Amino acid sequence: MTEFEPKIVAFVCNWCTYAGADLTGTSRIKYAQNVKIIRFPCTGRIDFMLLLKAFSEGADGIIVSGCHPNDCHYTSGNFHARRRWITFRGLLDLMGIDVRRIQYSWVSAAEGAKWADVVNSTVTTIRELGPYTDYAKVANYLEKEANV
Amino acid sequence: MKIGFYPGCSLTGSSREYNESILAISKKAGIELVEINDWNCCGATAAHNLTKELSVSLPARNLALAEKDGMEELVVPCAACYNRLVMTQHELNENGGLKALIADKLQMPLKNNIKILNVLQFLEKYFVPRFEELIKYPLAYDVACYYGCLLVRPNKIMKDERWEDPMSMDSIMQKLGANALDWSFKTECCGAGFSVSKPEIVGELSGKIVRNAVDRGAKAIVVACPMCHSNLDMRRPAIESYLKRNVDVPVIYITEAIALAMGITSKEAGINRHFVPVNLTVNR
Amino acid sequence: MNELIKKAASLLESGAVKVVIGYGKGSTDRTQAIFITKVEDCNQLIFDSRCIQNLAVYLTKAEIKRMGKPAIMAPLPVLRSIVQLAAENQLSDESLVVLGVSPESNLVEFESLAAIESYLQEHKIEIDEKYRKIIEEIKSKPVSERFQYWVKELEPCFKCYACRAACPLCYCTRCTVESNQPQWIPVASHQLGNLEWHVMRAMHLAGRCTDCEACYHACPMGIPLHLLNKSLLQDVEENFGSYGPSLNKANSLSSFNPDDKESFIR
Amino acid sequence: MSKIGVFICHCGENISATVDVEKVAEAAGKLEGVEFSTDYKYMCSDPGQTIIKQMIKEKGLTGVVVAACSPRMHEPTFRKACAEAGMNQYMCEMANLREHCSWVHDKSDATTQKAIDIVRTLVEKVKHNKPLQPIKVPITKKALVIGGGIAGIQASLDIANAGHQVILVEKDPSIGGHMSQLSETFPTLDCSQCILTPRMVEVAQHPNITLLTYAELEKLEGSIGSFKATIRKKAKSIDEKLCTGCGLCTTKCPNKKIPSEFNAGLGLRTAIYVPFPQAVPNKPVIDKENCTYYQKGKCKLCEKTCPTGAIRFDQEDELVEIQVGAVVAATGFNVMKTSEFPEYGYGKYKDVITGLQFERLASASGPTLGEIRRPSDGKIPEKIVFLACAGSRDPAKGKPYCSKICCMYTAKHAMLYQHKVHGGQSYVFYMDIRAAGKNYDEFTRRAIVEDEVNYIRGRVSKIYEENGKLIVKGVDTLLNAKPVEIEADMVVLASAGVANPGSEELAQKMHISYDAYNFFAEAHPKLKPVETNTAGIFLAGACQAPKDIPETVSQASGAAAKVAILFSQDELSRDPAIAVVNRCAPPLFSTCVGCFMCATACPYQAIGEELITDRQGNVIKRVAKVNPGLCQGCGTCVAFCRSKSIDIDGYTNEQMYSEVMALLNND
Amino acid sequence: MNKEDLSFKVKQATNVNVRECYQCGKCTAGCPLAEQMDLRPSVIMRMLQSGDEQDMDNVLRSYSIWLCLTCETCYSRCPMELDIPKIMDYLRQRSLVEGKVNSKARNIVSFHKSFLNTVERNGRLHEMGLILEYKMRSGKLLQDMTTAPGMFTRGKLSILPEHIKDKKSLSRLFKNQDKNSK
Repeated sequence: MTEFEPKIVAFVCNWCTYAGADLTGTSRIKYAQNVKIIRFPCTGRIDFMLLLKAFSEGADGIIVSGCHPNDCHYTSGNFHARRRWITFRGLLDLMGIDVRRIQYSWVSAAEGAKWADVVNSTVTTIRELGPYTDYAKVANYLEKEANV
Repeated sequence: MKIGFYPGCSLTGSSREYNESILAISKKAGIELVEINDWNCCGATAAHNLTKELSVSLPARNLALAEKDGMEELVVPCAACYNRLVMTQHELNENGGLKALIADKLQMPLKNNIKILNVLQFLEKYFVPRFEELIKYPLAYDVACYYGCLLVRPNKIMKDERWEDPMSMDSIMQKLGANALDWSFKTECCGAGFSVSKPEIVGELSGKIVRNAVDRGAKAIVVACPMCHSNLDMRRPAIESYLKRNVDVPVIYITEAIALAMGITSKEAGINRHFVPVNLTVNR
Repeated sequence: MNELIKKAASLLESGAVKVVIGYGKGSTDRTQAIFITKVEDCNQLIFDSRCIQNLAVYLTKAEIKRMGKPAIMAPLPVLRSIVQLAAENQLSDESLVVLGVSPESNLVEFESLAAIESYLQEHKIEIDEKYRKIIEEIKSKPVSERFQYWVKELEPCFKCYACRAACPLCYCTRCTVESNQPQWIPVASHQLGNLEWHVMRAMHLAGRCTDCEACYHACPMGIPLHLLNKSLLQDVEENFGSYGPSLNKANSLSSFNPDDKESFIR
Repeated sequence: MSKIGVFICHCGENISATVDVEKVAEAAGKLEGVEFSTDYKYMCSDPGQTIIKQMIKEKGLTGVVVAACSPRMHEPTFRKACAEAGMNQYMCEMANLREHCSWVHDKSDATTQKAIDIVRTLVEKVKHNKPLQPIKVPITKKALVIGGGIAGIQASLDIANAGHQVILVEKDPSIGGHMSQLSETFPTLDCSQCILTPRMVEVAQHPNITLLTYAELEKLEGSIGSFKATIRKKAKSIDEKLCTGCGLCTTKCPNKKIPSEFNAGLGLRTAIYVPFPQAVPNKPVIDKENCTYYQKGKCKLCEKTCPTGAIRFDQEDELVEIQVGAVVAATGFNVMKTSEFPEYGYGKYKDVITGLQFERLASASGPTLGEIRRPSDGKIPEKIVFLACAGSRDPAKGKPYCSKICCMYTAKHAMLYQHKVHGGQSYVFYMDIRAAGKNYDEFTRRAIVEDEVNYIRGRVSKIYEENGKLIVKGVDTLLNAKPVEIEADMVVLASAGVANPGSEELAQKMHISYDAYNFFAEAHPKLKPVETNTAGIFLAGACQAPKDIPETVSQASGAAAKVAILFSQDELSRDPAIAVVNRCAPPLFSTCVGCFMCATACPYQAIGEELITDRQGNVIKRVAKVNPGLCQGCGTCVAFCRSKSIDIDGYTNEQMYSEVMALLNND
Repeated sequence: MNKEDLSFKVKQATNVNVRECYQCGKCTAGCPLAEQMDLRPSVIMRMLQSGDEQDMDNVLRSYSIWLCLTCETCYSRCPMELDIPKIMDYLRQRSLVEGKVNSKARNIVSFHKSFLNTVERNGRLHEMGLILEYKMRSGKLLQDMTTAPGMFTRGKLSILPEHIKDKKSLSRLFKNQDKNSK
């Protein structure tokens, strides 16, 4: 049996983390292939529903990353995001949706190395947690129905 | 009020006056210093020069014993012992593996969280706030406060925010009515452990210190470390032969200075034990 | 109560309002919302412990609006909803008359919505100890047990949307569940659909919900939806300071503080 | 039905080395809605772009995905190409196969698979792209220059001479900055003020330059082309129109013992003062902290003596708002104080001074009129020691970086000393001599060979005083680490260049990023050295990193050129990625219910209200409305909207949703 | 780092990376004993960097490592914050283990050994005993004949040593401690 390869989606802002990930590339720092990036204008734009969708579509983990506080390209998008994540995280935690599978981080355009580190450590965490079967079961309910 | 006390070997021998003076002033101030039961030598320079483990295990035993005696604060007048104990505490907190090994060898539990006070911290905490009531006779002399290496270094661990030009002793002396001089050798090394094995080096290093103090017009050098004291006081011949001149400036422990200011006699404070006679008097 | 009835009657008489929204006798021993347009019907108004429905829900309904300016019977939960609705630009001082009902079921009159807000300062939302305990218990379960607990709890939901219909703050003319570009939430009432629907609803109410429990009382399957809202209420209070509907204080989720504390962002 | 073309770039070897590009192209070809896919060595090259254009025409493509480098690199290139082929440029997206894939992974199937996933994701996005038109923003052709040192002066003059209005803001009472404090300049030893003063005067007289001294930036809003800056004009307590600059007041002021900033604390000034004789403007200000009247409520001697009655004690700070199209930050630097060196006496030795203070001693306009005399007793030092790398390249002091200018000015200082004090002995303790620059190494050699400055390679461990001498304990590492003790009369620390106090706050006000040492960060270390990562804000001089005068001046001119280029257009076309509130058929008109939570969340106050009325003009509905001029496209409102009534072009709900779907469904 | 390098072993034992040293010499400049040293601190750091066997050997045979008083001046002023005293401790211990103690350092070492032995015997330092044993080991019978009497008269030297009660716990600590004494 082959080793479990986590599927991880990264929701990142265009100005800091996306640029930071670019820097990781230009500095040729290697990291795990498991993470794929979706570019948003700002963490403020990231709809919590998209995180749920990622899980229901079979993501084992999620990274949400943007500009450090005070460095937001839009001055306060990340502050709004932070409040949203604090609230959302509380709800997920209550509902038993595994918050350890969502890694939030601030990665600036200058932090190429940090991005690699965030990716790798998240991949390790998710490897340890294993595939998100709990959620998958619920999500695959659809197919089960379809098969009937 | 009871506080833990670790005299260390020198205070039972070559620097008894230090011990006597600190006990005298504490007694008069109504502070009871309780010796650690069955304490042992901290290993001093020899241990960390020859074997790493002993340099930690010897002090560790004392820390463990102190905990056993239920002490929360431990006063360590000897700067050398103080340094070893603090370094050990630091090392053990940094290095979990070592801590386990040592605890195992000691066969005693070791929380390693006791608060270790050097003599200056002890005085600042328990005496300075009460100087109003305790100090009877101002000690009106120009003095050079000499800290040596062990009270301030390594500064990353000792955390004196002014490690190259410390002030704590100076401010205590000022409060005693003395004039603490600004001079340049507060933290230079006196030759330390070479007192016996390399007296000529002690002569040179301590010589420079004494010279600068005298040139600045010091009537006394105030110390808080037995090693510094014995080098500056007992090794005076070596110093004079290096300086090629006689210097009679006395070297006193800060606790002796306080004793005098509190009206304790030179004899009670052990000041008569010095090699270089102490000619300081307080006008009663 | 008579006081209130008199007031209602006089309002209708003077034509100051066109309709009075209040509680009245329902079938069997239940109470229901009644909409009185004639002075003589005012004595149908009643108030007692069974009046748990949140009447504020009608204030945003097109049908009611068409009837003209309303007066509304408003015990605490309704008062809270009214202030929140006003904060969200759905009501104004001119748009209604509020017949407050005190916990001692006496008439309380207000000259303005602001007055209601200050009145509510003395009657703050308090989450029942018993609920705090339940929430604590749930949180103390291992994560996947918690998950199963909710999957089970939500299982019976068949998306009748009674919760939404009963909630005064669910006044959107098109709810996200109805938007199909994209289809955010599967229409079918299966485990996933139910989970996503209720997570979304809870989030949409975070920082807004006034803890009236209408959703819970409305749910035909008795799903403890109010637990989600209450827990969020606690979180909001803990993280962003004291909570309560307010006309001038920015909503805690559409505002921020540069020094908001969290422990999970690296 | 969309017809999408996918173009996979090898980027030479950069992508194809670890990603099987043919395989990616093949996989892309199979995707639903993809009309055509291919791979090519350099997509950004002319032939590469030609392929794209041809295919758009031939296959009638409705959308294009270029899988190559980061969109931050080449998105404009390819969108332009698509536009040239007659396709709406916003129907073109880039899949980042280089920075986010080939460069960060080793060659493997997984890497290729990831590349395919990325491409599929972007294909899905493009399916939901809408043709958009760029937003035109008019450019306010007026520049704000912050900082009146040589950098700010040069930038202002260049922009002004290009025919544009400039507002130059300086926090001190006079422009001139550090350069006005310098004595001679390396490597030519020409007098600093002699070359600077004419420029200062030019600034004052230039018709296109508005000079605001004793003023600071309070707030900066808006974006490239149309910033709104709020400037605080600190109260000078004089009426500049009436003041003739006669200077009588300064002679009468009773407070004469205030350390002069201009003389780096070595000279004194009065409370009402002109920083230095050549100051521009040459009119005094009252330093309230030190003014007897402001502190004690009486005095007013200056007012009594002023012949034109120009003193205004009741004057208050004034806030002025100005519209500008571009900003140049030229706020300069500072140096570590001697008090920051424990081992060199915490600044308690009067005769241990910084390089900047030495400049004042050596300067003809300085407190000693150019004679090298030591601060303590005014004696001429017979032995002087210079310490290079004082604080620089010193992680223990939190400054691991090289300050770059110290090697040169230390050589200059030693030289000046040797020229001014005949028979004097000078020593320089150094770690390396960094003299890269035109005629720089020749200069330091000259100091060593001709002026006989003793260079000793090694750091100094301690400086202490012994009978009136400063004992410098150093070492000669080239003589098998021989300890060296010098009995000096004076010691000069070439102390590290550091960011100005408050530069962190300033950066945050301007929303530009800054490094770990609070120096402002350039947009790209090599290719965008004068830009910041906030469009329309440029950098000049030592606020970005310590640098010498020629470098500062050229960077300032560079920044000025960037501003001029920006101002060469009348309007700026901005990315149309902005928010819109939806519309739909009556009776709904819009799904927006007008709760206006989006409005409270918007960082730009870009959301207002719109009243939807019927023919009779009765209000049917009150909904949110986005002001496209103000919206910057962060999308915070979108994530807030419960009814999904507000959406943002380029990052629509449908686009993001389908990206998530596509990204994960790879099996 | 080559695992054979002393620099590597130093890193392991002290967690100090000698490669960080950029030879500014500040340690030597401040060292109170630099004058007397055959290899000054910065030179030792350089030799540890070189990785050359001969350099390593010279370092372990040097007089300097024994002259170092651990006054910590170098450490507190090192711009790279390298813990040189810790390295010195390590070098001394290795020099002992490898039997490379510099001949001029013998009396220093024998003093340390005598010291530890009296501690092992009594648990505390007995200065009289120490001085006597040290004289035996070092053969410096005449040194301190001037001061010692002075110490008696001032009650600073006791003829009889103090002992601690729990000798066992102490001997446990000294058990297999290779201070390769005697």
